[in-house]
Amino acid sequence: MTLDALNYWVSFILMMIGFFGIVSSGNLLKKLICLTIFQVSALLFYISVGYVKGAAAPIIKDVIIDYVNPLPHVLMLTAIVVGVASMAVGLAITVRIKEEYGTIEEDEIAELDFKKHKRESKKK
Amino acid sequence: MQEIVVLRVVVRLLLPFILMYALYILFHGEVSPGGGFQAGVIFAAGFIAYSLVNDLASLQKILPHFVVRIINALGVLIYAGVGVTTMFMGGRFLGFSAFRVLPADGQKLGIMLVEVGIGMVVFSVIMLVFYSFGERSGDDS
Amino acid sequence: MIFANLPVLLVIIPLIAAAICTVLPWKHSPWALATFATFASFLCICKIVVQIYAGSTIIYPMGGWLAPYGIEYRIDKLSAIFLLLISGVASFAIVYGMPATQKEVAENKQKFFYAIYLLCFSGLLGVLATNDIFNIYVFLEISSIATYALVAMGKDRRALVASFEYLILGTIGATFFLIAIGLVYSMTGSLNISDIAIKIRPVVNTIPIKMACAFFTVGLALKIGIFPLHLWLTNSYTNAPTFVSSFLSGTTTKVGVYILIRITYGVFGHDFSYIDLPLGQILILLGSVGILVASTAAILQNNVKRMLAYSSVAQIGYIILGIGMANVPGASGAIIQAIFHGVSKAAMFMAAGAIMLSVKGVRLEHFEGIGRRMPLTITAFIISGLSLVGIPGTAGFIAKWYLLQAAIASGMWTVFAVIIISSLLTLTYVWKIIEVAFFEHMDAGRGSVNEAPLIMLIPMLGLSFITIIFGVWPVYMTGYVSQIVTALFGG
Amino acid sequence: MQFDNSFLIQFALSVPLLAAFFAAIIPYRNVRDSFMVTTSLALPFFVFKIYQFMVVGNGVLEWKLYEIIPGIFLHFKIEPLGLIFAIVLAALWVVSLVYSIGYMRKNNEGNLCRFFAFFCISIFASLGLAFSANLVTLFIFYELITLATYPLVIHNRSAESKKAGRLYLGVLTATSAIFLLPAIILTFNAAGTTDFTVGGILTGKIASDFAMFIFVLYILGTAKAALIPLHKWLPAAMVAPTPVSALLHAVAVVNAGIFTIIKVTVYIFSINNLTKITSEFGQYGDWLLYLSAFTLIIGSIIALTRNKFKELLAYSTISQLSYALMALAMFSPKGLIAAILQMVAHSLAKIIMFFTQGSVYAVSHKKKISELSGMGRVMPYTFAAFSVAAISIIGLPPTLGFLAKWDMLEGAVEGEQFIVVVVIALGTMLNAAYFLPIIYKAFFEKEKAGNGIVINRKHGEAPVLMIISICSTAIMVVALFIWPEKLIALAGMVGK
Repeated sequence: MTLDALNYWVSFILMMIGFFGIVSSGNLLKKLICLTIFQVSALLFYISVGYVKGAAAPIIKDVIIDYVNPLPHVLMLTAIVVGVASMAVGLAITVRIKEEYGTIEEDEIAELDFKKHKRESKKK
Repeated sequence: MQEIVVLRVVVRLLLPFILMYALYILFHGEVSPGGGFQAGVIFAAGFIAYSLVNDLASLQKILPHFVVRIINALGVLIYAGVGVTTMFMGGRFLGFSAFRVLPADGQKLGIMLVEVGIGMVVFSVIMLVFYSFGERSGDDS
Repeated sequence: MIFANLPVLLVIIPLIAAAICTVLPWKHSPWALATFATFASFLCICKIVVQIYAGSTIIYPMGGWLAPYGIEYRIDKLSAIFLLLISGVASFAIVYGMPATQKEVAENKQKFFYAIYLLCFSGLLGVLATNDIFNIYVFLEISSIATYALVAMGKDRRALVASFEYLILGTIGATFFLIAIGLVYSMTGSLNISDIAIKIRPVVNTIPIKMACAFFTVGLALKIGIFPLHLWLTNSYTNAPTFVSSFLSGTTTKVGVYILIRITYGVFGHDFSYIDLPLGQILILLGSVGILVASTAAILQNNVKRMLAYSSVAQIGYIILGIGMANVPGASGAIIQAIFHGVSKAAMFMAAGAIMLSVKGVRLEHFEGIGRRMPLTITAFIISGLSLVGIPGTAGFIAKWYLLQAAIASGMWTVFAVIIISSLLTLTYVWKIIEVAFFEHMDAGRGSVNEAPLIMLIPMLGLSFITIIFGVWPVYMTGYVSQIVTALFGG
Repeated sequence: MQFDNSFLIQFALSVPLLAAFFAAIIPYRNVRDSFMVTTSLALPFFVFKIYQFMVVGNGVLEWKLYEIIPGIFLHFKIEPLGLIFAIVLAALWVVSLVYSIGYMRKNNEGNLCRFFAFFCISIFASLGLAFSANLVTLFIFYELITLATYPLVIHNRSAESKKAGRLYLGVLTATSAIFLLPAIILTFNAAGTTDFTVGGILTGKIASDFAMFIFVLYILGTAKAALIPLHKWLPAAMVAPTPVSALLHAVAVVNAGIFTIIKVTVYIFSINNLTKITSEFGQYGDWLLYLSAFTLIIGSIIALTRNKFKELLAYSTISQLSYALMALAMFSPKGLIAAILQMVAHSLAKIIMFFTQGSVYAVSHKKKISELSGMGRVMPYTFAAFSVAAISIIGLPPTLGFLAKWDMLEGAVEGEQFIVVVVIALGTMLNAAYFLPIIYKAFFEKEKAGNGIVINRKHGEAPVLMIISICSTAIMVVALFIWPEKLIALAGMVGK
């Protein structure tokens, strides 16, 4: 293992951090933040794939030099948009949950749901 | 709300430049870094800055909610419409070469129109997000 | 001239309509526009299917840029049949959805509701039409994000939690998918599926490709709702608005199945994915366990919508079994099962929704005596239910027949037994509803319960009759599917 | 141009459907009943035509519809065994329809449209089963019979009937899904076809232990034949109105079971092949023989202990069906003929017995054997017919049952299966032991007052419609003893 692969290691470590956060945190907002970290690791991964050592940014100049592969950047631009969109929906849902339940802690929500469920089945 | 004169003045001063810069990024996007996405966000940032120093109501007087929504729809329509137009001009969907005799010119024009559409969509979406959160009566927090 | 552009029209018609939908001021106009757009797409697809049935694959380079540099739309027999499924179910569902949505979604939100639906629809069609793997990711996310929003519009507040859950898991799945694309791209330098399929051959046995295969499968498993990852599915189908659950049950998971087939068979090759890698064994194991567990869970449910959701998980298990066995009858069975599970489950959710609207509840006791008050609705429910069971004369039987053939061909007697036993379990929960509907008397306190309006009846009866028609005359379908499968197995 | 006679099959199949259609749409009782009966009369006519065409004219009748599964067609073809089943169906359908009309009127039952519609659909399904040319067609109609008779079983919708219906449906569909369908699929895979072919399609295709396995699956899958571990549905289904019980136990359902087993034995495995296969397993190869003998004895013994008339008949049915299976399990040509004759004889006799029970219930609401004292003098025609049926079931001349038992014994002696001889003797004694007391009670015992039994002889004989159907069936039983040649000839053609 050399430092060449450092980017990939970092991206996978980030990914695991995000993943761990999603699973372990009970707060919906924290979950979303970790989800973003998780997604961003994929961005880093792509950029590393497209990177060429010592090459310039892919903008046309008069002097021809090595460019890094622009395609992953373009792809990631789209991926960022997708990420932002899902983040927006996630935040909106979180706001609505806060309004309906009065909390965004997962265990409290589960408890409220359970109570409601019990009430419903008792009514029957 | 406390009046902060410095902020008001600075924002008022900066606002035209912010909008101008957004337009620059939009129309210069095909030869330098930039494009519809960035332009839209910067354009929206200008308006948001305005509402931060004044208040939401005064912004909505200039830019009502439904106008933003129409801009949003219009943006998508421009984007898709350009594609469809090329279709009617005998090309493929988004085949801008059909616009002009020289394919390169056609591409230039097509990309520009599409970028305008994207800019409008991004701008309006950001504004919509801002509005719909701002309009909620925040009784908690 | 315009006919040459059909592959892209079918995607952008709903997209444009979605934009217009958000600004329409009149009461029913968003629904009318959504219906129009759905049907327009459906007609485009019908035209395409007619072309494809004659034997040609339709290739459409976006903007005139040829593959592998440009994005290419490519519709072959496999994608055509799924396109037909999605747009068909959507056409039926959108007609059905009007009265239901009228009652379940607030008046001022309806135009957004339909706009989001159209986005979702357009995304699903895009996944099927495109031949660019990154494009698949984007369309998949468009449809998924729209789906989260749709689910969150459910009346009950539990819909919000379900939607959030779905969002988290769906996004994780999508990110896995994204990483897999990155790995494949780094090894082959291409994003065009047909191109990758060729360029991947020399490097297929490298670690990144194996990793990519794993990431693809896990990501798609989350999107499809394969057994241990099915939690979001049951919750969101249960709590989503009626129209949404009937639309989703027929479409989203099926698109995931399509991608799984396309990638594991079409790109990696079935011998690599299922023989060199232990993917087949894993899928078969998950499928079998999933079928048994989810069917049992469905029997234990008291909420009919939740029962149907669990039944979906079980039925997806069959599809996975068929894919995992990786032989000709298995793949045919999986495709037929995917199509007709979509059709019949949509009809069942529609019927359950119609009953829910008139009885104001969807628990088992609300179904008491429904057989007399809403005979046509319950007929649609039963016919589709019997198709799930696999009674001869319904399309479900054909799927089971192929799956059993596949189990024999690969000598998997456990799978054989699982399929047989689970059809009995399926019968049990379908029967539970039939019994309650016909042989219990309705509470006098229920008030007047009438048959669903015609606009809801026609779609669900239509869908359920489709399962019968293709169960009684399956030859065209089986012939078509066998062509698909031969192509997949490189015949 | 060659004249295509497949229209005979189409007409025959459409008759019960037409009757069902009339039953479902006509709301007026008299009009509906007359339409149904008139329509039903067409079925014997068409079946007779088919008989003429096939046996006298030596023609082949088949009707191939279309591919239901790749490689398998929905296909009807008439062969002697199916023809015999169809003849029984045609004759008994008319009779039982007339009887049911009388019964339902007498008892003022409701929901008649649905009742008669499903009644006719059951007949349609059985007819389809009789004519089916391959296993998949047979399977479809086998399931259709179950589904179509289910609403009949739960006709009166009490909690008890619902429970019985669940058992009925559960046992029949579960066994057919778990055993029969896999057996069919395995057969298809091994032989590449599911067409019924003379000489057997599995002959020489698979190893004998695998063949045995498939055979076991077939037997277990056909729960309609009511072998003992799978017999529970039959007594449970007794909650249905009597015409339904008659239909289930004499005409459609149990016969469908026996028919399926015979058909599979003859046309999938072939008798000779099965003899070879079973001989390889030594004495374990005869498991079907032992199982049916066991069912025969146990069924009879249980019947002896029952006081409810219908339950007695149900267990008697279980044991009678085992006669046919035991005869078949000898795997000899003689045994085959005996099995077919037993199927016919039992149908005719058992339907009379159910009719008797129904008539008694209709006029006096008596359900128990112990209450029958003196009824024979009140209802002389009914009980005369019952006596004929009892004699046939016990196996004495001058009835068809005697011929069946005779052939069975002959076959047993030829094949040196002495256990069969012993079992038949024992079974005959048991049959006599539970039927003769009924006849004795009905004709010679004085009705006892007290003990909750009210003497009421005013009800008199059953309505004339019911008497006509009972007596005509009884005449058939005797007539077939006197002129059995055609039937035996037809049975002899099976598998040749």
